[in-house]
Amino acid sequence: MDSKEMTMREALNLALDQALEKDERVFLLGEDIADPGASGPTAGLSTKYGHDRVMDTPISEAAIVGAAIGAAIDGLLPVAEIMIMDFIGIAADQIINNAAKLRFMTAGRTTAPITVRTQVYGGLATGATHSQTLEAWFMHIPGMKVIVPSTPRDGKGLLTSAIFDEDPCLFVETIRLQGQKGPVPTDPDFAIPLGQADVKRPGTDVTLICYGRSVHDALAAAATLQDEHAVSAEVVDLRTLVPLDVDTMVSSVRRTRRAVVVHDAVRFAGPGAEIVATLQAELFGELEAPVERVGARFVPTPAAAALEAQVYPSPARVVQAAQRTLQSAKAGIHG
Amino acid sequence: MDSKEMTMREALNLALDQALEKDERVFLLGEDIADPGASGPTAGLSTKYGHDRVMDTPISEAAIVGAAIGAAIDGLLPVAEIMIMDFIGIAADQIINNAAKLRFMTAGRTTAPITVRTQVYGGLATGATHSQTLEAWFMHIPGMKVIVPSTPRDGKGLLTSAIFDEDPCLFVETIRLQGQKGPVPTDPDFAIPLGQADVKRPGTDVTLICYGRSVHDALAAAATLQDEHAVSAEVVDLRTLVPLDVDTMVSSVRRTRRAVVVHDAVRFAGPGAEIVATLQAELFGELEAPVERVGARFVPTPAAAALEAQVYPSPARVVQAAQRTLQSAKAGIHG
Amino acid sequence: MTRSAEVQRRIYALMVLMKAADDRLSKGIGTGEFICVYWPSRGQEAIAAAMGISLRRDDQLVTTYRGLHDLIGKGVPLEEIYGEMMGRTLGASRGKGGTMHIANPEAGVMLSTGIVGAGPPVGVGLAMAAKRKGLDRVTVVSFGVGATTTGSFHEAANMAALWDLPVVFVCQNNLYAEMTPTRDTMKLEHVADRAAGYGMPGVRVDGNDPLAVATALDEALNKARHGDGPTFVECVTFRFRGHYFGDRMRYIPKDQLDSALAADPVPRFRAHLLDTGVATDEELTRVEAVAAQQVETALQTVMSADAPSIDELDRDVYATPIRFPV
Amino acid sequence: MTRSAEVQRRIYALMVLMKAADDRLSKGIGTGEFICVYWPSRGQEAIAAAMGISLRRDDQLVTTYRGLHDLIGKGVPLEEIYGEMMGRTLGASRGKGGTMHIANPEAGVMLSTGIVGAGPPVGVGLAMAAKRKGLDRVTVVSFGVGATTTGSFHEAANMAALWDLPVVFVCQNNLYAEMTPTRDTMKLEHVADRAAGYGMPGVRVDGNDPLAVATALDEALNKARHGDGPTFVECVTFRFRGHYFGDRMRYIPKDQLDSALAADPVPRFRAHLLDTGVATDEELTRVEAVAAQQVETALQTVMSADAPSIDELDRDVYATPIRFPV
Ligand SMILES: Cc1ncc(C[n+]2csc(CCOP(=O)(O)OP(=O)(O)O)c2C)c(N)n1
Ligand SMILES: Cc1ncc(C[n+]2csc(CCOP(=O)(O)OP(=O)(O)O)c2C)c(N)n1
Ligand SMILES: [Mg+2]
Ligand SMILES: [Mg+2]
Repeated sequence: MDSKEMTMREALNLALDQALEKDERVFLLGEDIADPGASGPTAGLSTKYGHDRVMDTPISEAAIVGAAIGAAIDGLLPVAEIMIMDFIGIAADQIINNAAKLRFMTAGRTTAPITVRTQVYGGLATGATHSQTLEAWFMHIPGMKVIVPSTPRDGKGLLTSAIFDEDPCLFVETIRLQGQKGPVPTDPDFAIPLGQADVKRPGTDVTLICYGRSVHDALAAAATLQDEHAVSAEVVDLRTLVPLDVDTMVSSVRRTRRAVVVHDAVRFAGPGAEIVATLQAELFGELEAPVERVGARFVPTPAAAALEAQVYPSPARVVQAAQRTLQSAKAGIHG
Repeated sequence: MDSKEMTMREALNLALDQALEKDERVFLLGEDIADPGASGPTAGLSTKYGHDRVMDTPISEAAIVGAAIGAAIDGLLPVAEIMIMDFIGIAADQIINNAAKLRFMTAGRTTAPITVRTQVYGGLATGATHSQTLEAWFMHIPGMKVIVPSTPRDGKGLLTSAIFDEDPCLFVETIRLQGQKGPVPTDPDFAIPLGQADVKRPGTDVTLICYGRSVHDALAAAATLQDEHAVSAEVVDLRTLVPLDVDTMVSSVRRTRRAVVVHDAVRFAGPGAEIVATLQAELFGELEAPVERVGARFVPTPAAAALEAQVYPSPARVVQAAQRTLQSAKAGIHG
Repeated sequence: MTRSAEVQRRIYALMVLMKAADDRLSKGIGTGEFICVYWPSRGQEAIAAAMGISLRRDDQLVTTYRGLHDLIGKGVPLEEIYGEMMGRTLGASRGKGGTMHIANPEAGVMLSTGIVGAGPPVGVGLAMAAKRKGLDRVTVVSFGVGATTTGSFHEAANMAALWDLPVVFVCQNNLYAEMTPTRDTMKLEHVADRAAGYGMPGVRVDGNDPLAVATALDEALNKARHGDGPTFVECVTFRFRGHYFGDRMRYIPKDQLDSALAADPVPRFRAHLLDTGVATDEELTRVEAVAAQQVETALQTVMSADAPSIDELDRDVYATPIRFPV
Repeated sequence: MTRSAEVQRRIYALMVLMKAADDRLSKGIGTGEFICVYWPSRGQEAIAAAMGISLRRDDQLVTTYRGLHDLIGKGVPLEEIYGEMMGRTLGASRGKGGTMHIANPEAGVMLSTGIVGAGPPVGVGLAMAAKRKGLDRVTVVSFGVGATTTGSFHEAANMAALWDLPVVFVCQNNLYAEMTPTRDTMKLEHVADRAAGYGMPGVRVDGNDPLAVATALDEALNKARHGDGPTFVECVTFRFRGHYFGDRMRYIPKDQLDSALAADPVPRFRAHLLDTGVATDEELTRVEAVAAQQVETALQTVMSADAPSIDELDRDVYATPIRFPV
């Protein structure tokens, strides 16, 4: 397959572009997504497809998602943007009570195959209301799918799947990844099925389970573990949290007998909790150490850069957690 | 302490009544909470204290909570009601971005010690948008406290603590418990500290960890386990999810070496996941079986009563899960 | 606008069917014959009947939990409605959705919502779809005054006006939101005056007069259909049985209820038909008997239908069942 | 209403201080001297200066991320503002909140919010508190036009009007919401006309004329203070540096920007003061020099202050630290 080096932002743009190109049911709506104001993954698209396919909206998150739902009920494939994930609370009611439930509540007579793109803003010193990582909320809502890509290739392939998926999808982008580059298949038909984790680095001693930005922490940690500690870490990128690829993650940990879950969401009651709970059930008696979790500290995100840097996972914290699993002693809960 | 038999509804009413009586900073606001329309825990209070202390509002969940926050910043102690928990998405932004974060974001210069009372409506055949149990969302938000009482006594004691607590509290009531009776201390000073689990029944073979309505499923299951299977189950009622009383739950499971977590929230990415993740870390190598979870099925709640009855935990499902932990074999994840 | 005798008789037939359907539920639940949760529409029939004759079949409706009358007006078969309310396989959603969540896209009923205010944004999206597809279909969003105090309504109204969308907001002003008089929830005397704040026309009509409602609707529909944007139509009415079935209505002053009952739209329109010679007493009595019979038949069909089987539980959660989580 | 020379000079001093504070940030970030996130208020000084002289110290302010001018007007020390923006211990929140989240209750600044529309409900609650306490204090909620399309604004405006709360909604209409012209976000031409939909007065003033703004504010404050409820005050202005610092403003037509710059409220008010003989060029030049000096001193104090220590992280999450979870 033909492949081109591009940033995550460009890869997402390409996915949107090709979706708009090949299927006229697709349209985009959100705040500041049209030209000349747009600067994110939607830049250029309104110029190419017109402002009725790439629509700027008022600041009305609830109605943006609600309108997307209405259009989807009528057979369209809307991609709604919630600019920053911290604002998703405003649209939460439409997501959980309409989008996620319509198929069930109407026994399939109406469905809302919307895609909600949103972006985690953490790491920019913008403070607590512009830094949250809230995918755990939507994992807990039956009917929703939840996708968090880590590379430009995955971004393109997963966004394409999300747009054409028959279920409502929450697609979580990460601002700190938007500028990162990688090879991306240019074929418009390239898609990555939802629910398939990806082993980003094979290994034998410990499994690092991650998704989104944390994949890069895990890969950096794996390199350090190999180089400095002669530990072979396998990096499993979940790619989607719902559906969750339990098989891939369990079979990896069955081999390595040690696992660390890493994510930017706060650890307490976060996505990692579900993963740990699943692993301890599936692999009871087969683990050499408790499953470790590395997540954001349980505090509102501080604005001052020096403080903020202490909050999120880092390769160093992942290395430490992996080492704890290798000591095979009982680990504390405050990792 | 003087004690009176009363329903949960009456106990909550008494807590509100005494709070209004003893502290003029306390006031209530919400939809249909004033007389003559009120029928829940607020009934009678506007008649006693006036409509400026027990205020009916428009249907405006975001502004109800936002207004409570404003009043709390100014030193009052508002108790806001979100009639049914499914509507809390509408107020989610105010809860997570203002209430939970103000103390931190202003380094303590402003705080929002509000209490948000809400009610889980499941079990009434009202369908998927009037049945959700969403406390997991707010556990995941640093700055919030989360309280779910199971008995009239706890309801009164915990609500009193919540109202006067210096932090924002989400207080989750359960419609199926409102009519249940029990002894309640009438002393206005009676309060149950937040963060203390309660052993509702001592036992030695397996620990049933639960809160809210599930406590009654667990107690019924414990009775069955004792009577029909000669198994001694300890029932630990968490009472608050944040703060979470890790010590009580860990020390119980350390003794019994087996645990089942039970809640009405859907199991996937639910409160139980965090509890399991904590237990497996704290008690690695000390457990005889994987920690079991019994939660609601991962589906939107069906309306038809016969279907709905299949969704929530039941004493029978708790008994089965407990028995699985006692077989000491590897248990599946689909319990 | 004068309506033909035939249209007027159709209106009455719809009103009577709505009333009969409500009466029968009330009787059945009241006597313990069956159980279901229900938000009665009795008293609001004129509005729904006017929608019934003014909307085309391809026009769309978004309504609420208090939707019995609206659904009947839009042509949803009674079996589907009763079936859904009573949790039977022949319900609109095989009993999975329940009273508050009935949809029937073939009849144009795209959404019923239990969340106050959640309908208008979805109506906006449906209208956007019509516009994108070049259809001259209109989406009517029906709700109460209470809904107009939600942020969701505001965002949707603003968008509909901004984009000249083919939407008609039909506000069934029954003077209460649950147990709270709606005058205690807004400063404005007339909710129709909210429309000005969006730059859209707002009209207020007697919601107990189906002809007045139909006239207002026709104008609004016509505007919407021709690209001239949304209208807010306030229809003043009353709910005779309170908020939910079983509501004791202690919060409603007796004289208010009495005068509302005296303005009952069904006998009032009956009298109008007789007075104007559009129909004879005999004819109308026959219409009423037919309606009662139709309701009874539907009820009996529903009562003898099955409850949904357990395997419905995991169906329709996702398009394709996903192994985990379930 | 005519203002005394002293008041007019105070207004100018405030405007100049706001401008200098903004200019210095712009220069410092632009040259790489320091780093901070910042939503510039340059161009909107007249509104904030009018608030500065019209509000009592015990009146309260709820503002937004674009709050530099508002905060200065309400009397928040510059060190606290700069300190917070640059993440230093002497910031209003010791650097924990950041640019968007500055509060200083002693000066009456109760909330700055980064969530568009989240302020009005909180303002309503503050006003409810004043009413309950029998205080004649007013709460001013300041925001942009973009905020008026949020549901949150709607719910709050409805409540404020309903309960005759002592609130003034000050809408700083700078014609854009981020990169989107606000005329593309609403059908109404004038956002002040939204007020009618709540049953509250809406007025529109030249937001580049501090005397006009002050007159409108005084009337609104007076009404609010005397129990006559809220007012919506639209102040038409412009933001000269775009949405955030670094915004290239490619989406702003050149002639629009040019004519906005030509209407810059600071030189305009300066000219007014000279023309009307309220002050001499020398006096005003001195005021400007003082402002620049004050800004420079504040900046240097902030730049030499510490970043917050790591133990700030777990402080102020809860009133009393809770052992778990942390
Ligand atoms: C968001 C939300 N808040 C509260 C409720 C509870 N509730 C159900 S109906 C209702 C009153 C609605 O009044 P109105 O809009 O006038 O409609 P009506 O019931 O009179 O038809 C309320 C408060 C709800 N369903 N959704
Ligand atoms: C709820 C929400 N949606 C979107 C944003 C992103 N955002 C920040 S400022 C802004 C524009 C606000 O425009 P306006 O209200 O006119 O205020 P101005 O910035 O012009 O002062 C947007 C969309 C946000 N902060 N909050
Ligand atoms: Mg009503
Ligand atoms: Mg603006």
